[in-house]
Amino acid sequence: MILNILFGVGVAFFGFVLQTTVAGVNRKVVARVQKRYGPKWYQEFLDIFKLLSKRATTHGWIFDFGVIMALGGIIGTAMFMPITSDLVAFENFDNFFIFVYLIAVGMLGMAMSASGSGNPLASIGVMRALTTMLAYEVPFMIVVITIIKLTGTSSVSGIAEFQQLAGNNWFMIALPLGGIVGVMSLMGMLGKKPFETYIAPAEIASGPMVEYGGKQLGMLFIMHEITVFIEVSLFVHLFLGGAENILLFIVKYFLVYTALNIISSVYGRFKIDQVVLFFYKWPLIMAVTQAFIAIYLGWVI
Amino acid sequence: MLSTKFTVMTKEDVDRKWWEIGDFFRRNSLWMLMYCTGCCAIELPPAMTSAYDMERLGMGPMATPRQADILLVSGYLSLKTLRRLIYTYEQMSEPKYVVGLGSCTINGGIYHDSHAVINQLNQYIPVDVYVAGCMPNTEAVMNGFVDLMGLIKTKKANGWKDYHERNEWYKANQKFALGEVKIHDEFHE
Amino acid sequence: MTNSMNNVEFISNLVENSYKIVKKEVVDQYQVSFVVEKEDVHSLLSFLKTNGWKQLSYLSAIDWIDDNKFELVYIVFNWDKPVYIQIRTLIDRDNPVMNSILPVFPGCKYYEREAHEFFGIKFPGNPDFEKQLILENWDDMPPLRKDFDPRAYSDSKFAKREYTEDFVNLNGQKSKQKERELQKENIIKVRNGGKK
Amino acid sequence: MKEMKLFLGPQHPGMHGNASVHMYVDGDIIKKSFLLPGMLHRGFEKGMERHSWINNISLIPRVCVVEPDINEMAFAMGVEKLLHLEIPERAHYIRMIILELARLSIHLMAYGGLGSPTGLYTLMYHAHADRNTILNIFEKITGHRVYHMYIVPGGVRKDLPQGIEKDIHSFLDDLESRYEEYRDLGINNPTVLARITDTIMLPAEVVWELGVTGIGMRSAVNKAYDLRKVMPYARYDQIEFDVPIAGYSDAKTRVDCKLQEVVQSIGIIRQCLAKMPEGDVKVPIGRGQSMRWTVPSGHVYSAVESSRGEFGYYIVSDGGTHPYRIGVRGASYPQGLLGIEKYLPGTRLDDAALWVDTMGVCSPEIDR
Repeated sequence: MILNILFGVGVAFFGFVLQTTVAGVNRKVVARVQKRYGPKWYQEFLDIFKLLSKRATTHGWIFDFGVIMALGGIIGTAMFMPITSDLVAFENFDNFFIFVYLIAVGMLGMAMSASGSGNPLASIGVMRALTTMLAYEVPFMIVVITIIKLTGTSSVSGIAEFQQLAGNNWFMIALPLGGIVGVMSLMGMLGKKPFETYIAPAEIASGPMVEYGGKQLGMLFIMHEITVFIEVSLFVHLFLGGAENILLFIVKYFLVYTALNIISSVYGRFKIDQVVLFFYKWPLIMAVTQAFIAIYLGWVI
Repeated sequence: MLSTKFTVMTKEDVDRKWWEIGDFFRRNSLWMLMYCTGCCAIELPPAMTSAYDMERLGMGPMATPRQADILLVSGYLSLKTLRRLIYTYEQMSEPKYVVGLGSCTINGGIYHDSHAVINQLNQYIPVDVYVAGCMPNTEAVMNGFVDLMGLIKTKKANGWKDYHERNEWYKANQKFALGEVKIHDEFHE
Repeated sequence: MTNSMNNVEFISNLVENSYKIVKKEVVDQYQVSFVVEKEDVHSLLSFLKTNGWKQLSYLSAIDWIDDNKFELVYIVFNWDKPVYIQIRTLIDRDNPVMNSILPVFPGCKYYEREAHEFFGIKFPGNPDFEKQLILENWDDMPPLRKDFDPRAYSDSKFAKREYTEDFVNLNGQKSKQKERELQKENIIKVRNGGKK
Repeated sequence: MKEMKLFLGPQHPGMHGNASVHMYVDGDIIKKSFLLPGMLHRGFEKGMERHSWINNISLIPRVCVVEPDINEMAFAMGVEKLLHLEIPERAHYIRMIILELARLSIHLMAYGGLGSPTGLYTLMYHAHADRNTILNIFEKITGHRVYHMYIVPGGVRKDLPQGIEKDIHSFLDDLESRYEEYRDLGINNPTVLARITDTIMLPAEVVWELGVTGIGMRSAVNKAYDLRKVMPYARYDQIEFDVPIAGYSDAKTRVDCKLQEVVQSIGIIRQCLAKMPEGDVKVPIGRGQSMRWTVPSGHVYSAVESSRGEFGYYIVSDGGTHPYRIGVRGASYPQGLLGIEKYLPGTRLDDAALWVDTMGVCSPEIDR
């Protein structure tokens, strides 16, 4: 049992390191889109360790406990994440609903500590984060349930294996509408540009993270990196057929994240009501039609 | 051949070593507070964007004082802004640095005889780096930041420690110039 | 636009035959200024507004400290007949009171508030001309008056940077004028081909 | 819902400049808002009375930092009106080139500034990169990137350097070739479009009530009210250009007018470069030592069409070596200070930051 736990912590650490380097490289890619040289590739590491080296003010114990709970919850979720079909910490515990449930623990921790900070901008940011989460969860859930219905198992590595066995026929291609809904809700999950209303610096001064400085902000950055790792690798496993070996996983991971970053660098930011209206219009319709086609008519490419 | 004697590191040696490692990270990822207090702030957009790209030095604009390391006092400082500046400076998390842009922060510049502009910035908050010039060029601003990195490396950028040690002196100066540091309008009960 | 010279004539005889003008100056084809009594200002401004001068461009005061008077300036502009009209009136300096023109030009609310803050002119009729607008906790006389010295205020309140007087006294040195001329001839000689 | 008091305060990434907007917010809708000016007050008009006429040239451009040339132009025109002085023909054309280059630089900055509240940072980076080329051209002409002190009473400080036309032409052609790309990136971008249509509306009667001028007025009143057309100064009457107007003024139309003005300014600069005669560029405004130049007594108001509206200097001289009183009529005074109480209530919290860029407010102008 101890070995699995150690292995899980290793997976979480690997996720953090992988995502931070990929984010650093992406900052250079986005910089090139904006006609400039980006920072060093390991700039994200420097930022996080600089934040951890600074003293910070605290606003009461809920403010600090919330951050610890958020980071703990997210690391706990990341421990279950399968890297490749055989490289997984807890053999048959990598169920999809575990991830959905445990991510909520992390988000709740951050929301609690942000509203504990007493800054009105932070509470507005938290309200917006939860509404955006509500918005993108519904279509994403419908598509994932269709996938579970098709593959028969709800374990993430099982779904990945199903796609590999079916002649590497990824769900991204097999369920085209579902793939598009998956990309859109992934952008909502990561808070990429069109749906970045809850960290909108120009309106509510970087939303929930207004009152964080120093160590708390460093822990929140680590939590953010691991959350991105969870969400992007979930997308890779569900829609891009997982990976036989680590190298293929890293390549797929890098391609998905960079594509999202480039798309988001040429988009403005929606207002919060436009985000919800958008998600409940096109992605919902696509998800429902995809579910109907895939389950009842059985047309799967 | 001299054998290197292994000396037991005392408590403050270890702290100093950790502090130097922290300095390396603080030096390479300085975050600048997005607060244009005066007219030299017009040289910041070219510095931040593709023309001179501060992000190569690891620097970027940050929205709130809590997250920022550098407080940029860009240009002249009128009394009203000085009150808000003191609020902002005290909100920033330690170790924080102040960069004074323009000659108006050094000796009042072109507004030395004005009734609303202070003449010397480091009477009110500790300043680590001054960049002279009435509208210093963007290269001069970037050069000022590189000088600040050098100061951090050689552990001379400790204005924030100075603010703790001589707090009464600073508070007395602030009270003398501003008359009353607290802001009284219906928003600041 | 081209017939702007008679725009000025049009407006000047329009105003002259219905108001007592103390002084009229035509600056150039686009600007004319009238000095009127304090009581006529309101009616003249509303008269101009009905004739098309709908935009209040500027409102401020000038402190004539020698003859102990404040001079209030109202500049209105008409975009169809481009003529700037300055309406100026003199008011007493010791107890400066001038009725606000808020009903005529609502845009003058903050101009008057600023004039009160910098000159101390009272504008009854403007609801909040007493409130502070630009200066905060100002404890001295209104700053734009001529007898306020900002330099003294600045020296008294804000510490100046002391520069040490470390300069080298160069008086009484041997003048280097001769060497400079010698050098110049040398340069000219070398330039037109002579040997160094 | 209890009303919450919020700042779009002096320290806020959305606020370009340094003024504090106090908002009473109910949910996300702004109920009441007003501007607290004065953060950048430095006793400017008092300072101008203490400087002599020629000495003021160094102080004048520092009123508004984003566009310093219109101050120099208004001051120079005012002094020349008092002196009844005729400046050489070439100086007129050089002045027009400098003013139009300044208009291009501030329109690019405002268009790029649209990127930060709407989250489109790529637009901000591209626009500031182009603006930097203009600043480099200014550095070649006048010696300083931002404060030029180049347009002086009596003409222009010195002639254009050799070969500057090549730089200006190459910059204009480059900007014109990428104009469509700018439109697609910014105003035709679906997310930015969704953000800026039907927000911060400016009806025509508010324009007349507050005295809003410039793009705000032209996009609301649907008439070509541009000082360069209505009251042509400095040979604008010999240059063909048209003025973009629109009937309904919301954030999108104003940004659209700004972009069309960029195209017009490019045309103006090209015509000026072509029509520029040879000759000297400066006429001394007095005899003897420049610190003792005097200007005959008189009251004059000289106005210039800045990118934000009518920008005027009210100069009073009593015949001495110092101006007796100089009043600065900032173009963003009506639309900044007065306008915010009219068109912000009712919009959402996210649009408050849009107000600064589309309305073109420069806060040092409000509190001088």
